[in-house]
Amino acid sequence: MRSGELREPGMCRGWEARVPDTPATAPRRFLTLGLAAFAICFLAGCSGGISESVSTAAKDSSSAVATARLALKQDMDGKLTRAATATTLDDAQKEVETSRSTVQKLSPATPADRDTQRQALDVLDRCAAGFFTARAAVSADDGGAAPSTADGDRALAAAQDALEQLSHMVGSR
Amino acid sequence: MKRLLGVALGVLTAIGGFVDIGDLVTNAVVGSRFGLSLVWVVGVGVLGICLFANMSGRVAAASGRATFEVIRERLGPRAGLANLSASFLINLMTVTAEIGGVALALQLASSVHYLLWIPVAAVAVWLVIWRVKFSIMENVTGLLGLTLIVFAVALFLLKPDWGVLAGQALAPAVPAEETAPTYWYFAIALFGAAMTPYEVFFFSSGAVEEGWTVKDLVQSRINVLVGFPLGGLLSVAIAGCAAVVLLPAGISVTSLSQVILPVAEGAGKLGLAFVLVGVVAATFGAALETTLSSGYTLAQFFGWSWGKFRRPAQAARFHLAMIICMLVGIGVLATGVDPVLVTEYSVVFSAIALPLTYLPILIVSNDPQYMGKHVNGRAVNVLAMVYLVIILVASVAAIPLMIVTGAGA
Amino acid sequence: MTSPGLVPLPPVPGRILDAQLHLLDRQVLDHDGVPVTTVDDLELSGPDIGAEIPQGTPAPVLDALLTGPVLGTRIFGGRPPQSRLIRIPWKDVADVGVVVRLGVGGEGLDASWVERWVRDRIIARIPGGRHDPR
Amino acid sequence: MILGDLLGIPVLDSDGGRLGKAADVRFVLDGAPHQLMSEARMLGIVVSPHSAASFLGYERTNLTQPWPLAYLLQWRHRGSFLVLWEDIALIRKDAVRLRPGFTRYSPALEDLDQGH
Repeated sequence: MRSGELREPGMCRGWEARVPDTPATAPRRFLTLGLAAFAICFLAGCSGGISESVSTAAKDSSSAVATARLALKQDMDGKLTRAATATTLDDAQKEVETSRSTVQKLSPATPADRDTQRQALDVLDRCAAGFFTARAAVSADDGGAAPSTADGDRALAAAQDALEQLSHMVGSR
Repeated sequence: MKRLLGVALGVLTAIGGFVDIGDLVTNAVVGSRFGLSLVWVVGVGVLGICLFANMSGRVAAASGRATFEVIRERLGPRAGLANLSASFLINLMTVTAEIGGVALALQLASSVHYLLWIPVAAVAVWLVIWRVKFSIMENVTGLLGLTLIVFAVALFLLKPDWGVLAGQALAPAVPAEETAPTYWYFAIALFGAAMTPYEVFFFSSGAVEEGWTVKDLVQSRINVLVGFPLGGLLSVAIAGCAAVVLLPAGISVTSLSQVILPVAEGAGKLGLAFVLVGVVAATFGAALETTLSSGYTLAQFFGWSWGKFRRPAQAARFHLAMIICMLVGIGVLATGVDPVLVTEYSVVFSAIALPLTYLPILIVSNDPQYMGKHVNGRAVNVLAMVYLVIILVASVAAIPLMIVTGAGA
Repeated sequence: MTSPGLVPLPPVPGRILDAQLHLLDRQVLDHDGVPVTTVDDLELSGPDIGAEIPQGTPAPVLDALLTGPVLGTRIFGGRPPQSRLIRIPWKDVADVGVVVRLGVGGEGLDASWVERWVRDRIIARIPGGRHDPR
Repeated sequence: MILGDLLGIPVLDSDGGRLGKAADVRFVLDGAPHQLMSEARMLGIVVSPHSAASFLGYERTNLTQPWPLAYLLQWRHRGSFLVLWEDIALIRKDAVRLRPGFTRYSPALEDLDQGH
């Protein structure tokens, strides 16, 4: 997700703002430095293939899913309040969504890349589904038709396995 | 006896006030990705902030001049303005991060979305700045911030393999999943988190607020030399908790909720309660300090009347500037930008801007015109020059490393 | 740090002040110790720019400390019109040390009009604006 | 005249040869006594051949700490000298011209500081 943010050219503007380090530099130097920073940002945004982006997304998502599972386990052990569990799940879910939208925005050139993207989206959808179950379990009162926390944990465990396979697949290419 | 109490209070608030959102987030991120292999940087940073705070406190006590008055006098208006712009923008970034941090912590306690907490947090910060006496503000937030000791308690309760932790700390190495540039990028971030310039603006202006004279120097030295290293230990405990719980689980920290999970793991709901109080107090205290610092820097550069010891009407532009800064901070947060991300950038930019404030203070603390007989001793100067080199290297290396590593991604 | 080849300055009867070193950018406090502004520039009684100075012309003296828009032009270049200069007459200066102290109150000075405006229009109107925090 | 007009502009000898830049203006408090402080009379201009910027105030004092920073900053102002008002022929917008046969005085402050 952080890598996604960096590709916004806007992030690079900060680098111009800090140049006043060297007060004596002429305005033209500032401009050159700024342009160079922009160019590098731009290049950084363009470089990196599909599999690299997918593997970053898989890594970020798997960290998020692991967080959610840890929170659910603590919740079941009575170590975490509902409010904290819910917030942690929301944060983790947001991270997965960010990864998903990064992958979705990729424009694959080859059929193999298109395939990778589709598989990644599948897996990330499963993560999202897992989060949905977990979140429902946490926000529901006890009883009723809502899924239990353990259900949520199982769904997330399955998502975690899928993510691992995805990382393997992308890594082996 | 009363004097002893004063010293104890000073030390305790220095510990509790040491940690802010930058330390919380950066230490947890580093712990979750690098274990304790970067803990040496905390040591370097703490020694540096002791040195720097000691010098700027001494300048303030001996000459009655706070940091930014000195910067303007020594650098002249042009370089001074460049310095002001950089320092002020980074400070504003830190204000934003701290207010966001308060809101995030309140969300963890209540599950009400943090965006709804932001106006509440900002108004509370403003009310304290508007009404509350300086010393009360400092002592209350500092003492409540002490509840962050729960990170150390949780670390013990987690019963980690101390040998492994010590091994990581004493024989630092780049973990297999991370690259050397990332390692050094986070080294700089950690350094910037420990040595944020606002701490120095605040420390020296606070000395003027509280009317320090050279007689108070001993007390201030104890506060700094005992309080900051103990605060640094808190930072290490935060990193340690993340290293024990999050690193093995494959979690790399990107949100505040992940920072507190290890405490819940080790110390349960009670620990959670403590850590939430601590995080709110620490970020709230830091929000006060950074907001005041933004007022201090502007007022001192332009020569306005400033200080919380005056009625707001007697320091009108100072108070107006702070109100505007807070509104800007709220505006930035209202765009939905992730406060944790703002924090991660703010600590690195702090490291980049550090020479701008460090150098003038180093020079003035050697100038008998300001200092009388309280100029730096030889040992302090040797150490200060070593740190000048470290600070310059970190400042110069930060941007290239940020580009190469994609900001540590 | 006297370099060889330079004539040592003969003793002068009064205290020496170097503009950059001792005056410019210093904080100005009024007689109660309240900050008023900074010394953004200085005004001299002469000489006229571009006019030959005849031998034996008495040296110019410091007329006033300047503040206000002159800071902007000192940083970015240019020159504010004479009417926009905000002056603190040198005769109001009581002492020059690490700060410049005035012998008069800051309240009536031109240099503090922005402060007064912000106070009267904004800060004093917010409840508690005149509350003493101590 | 305001001081900002004078600081940083080139200083020339009577033939138009460049000597350096006006780094500072020195005053002496020996004029007519006012109620509070005496009148400040312009004594002369400090000319620096290398750098016009008064940077951190090292150029006219014997400060030697912190080593080696102090030396570095003093070195930037090597060769500075003081010319008295009596030796100034003309102050233009873009330059100061000195009279023929002007004297280079030492700019050091230490020996003459009769301050408080």
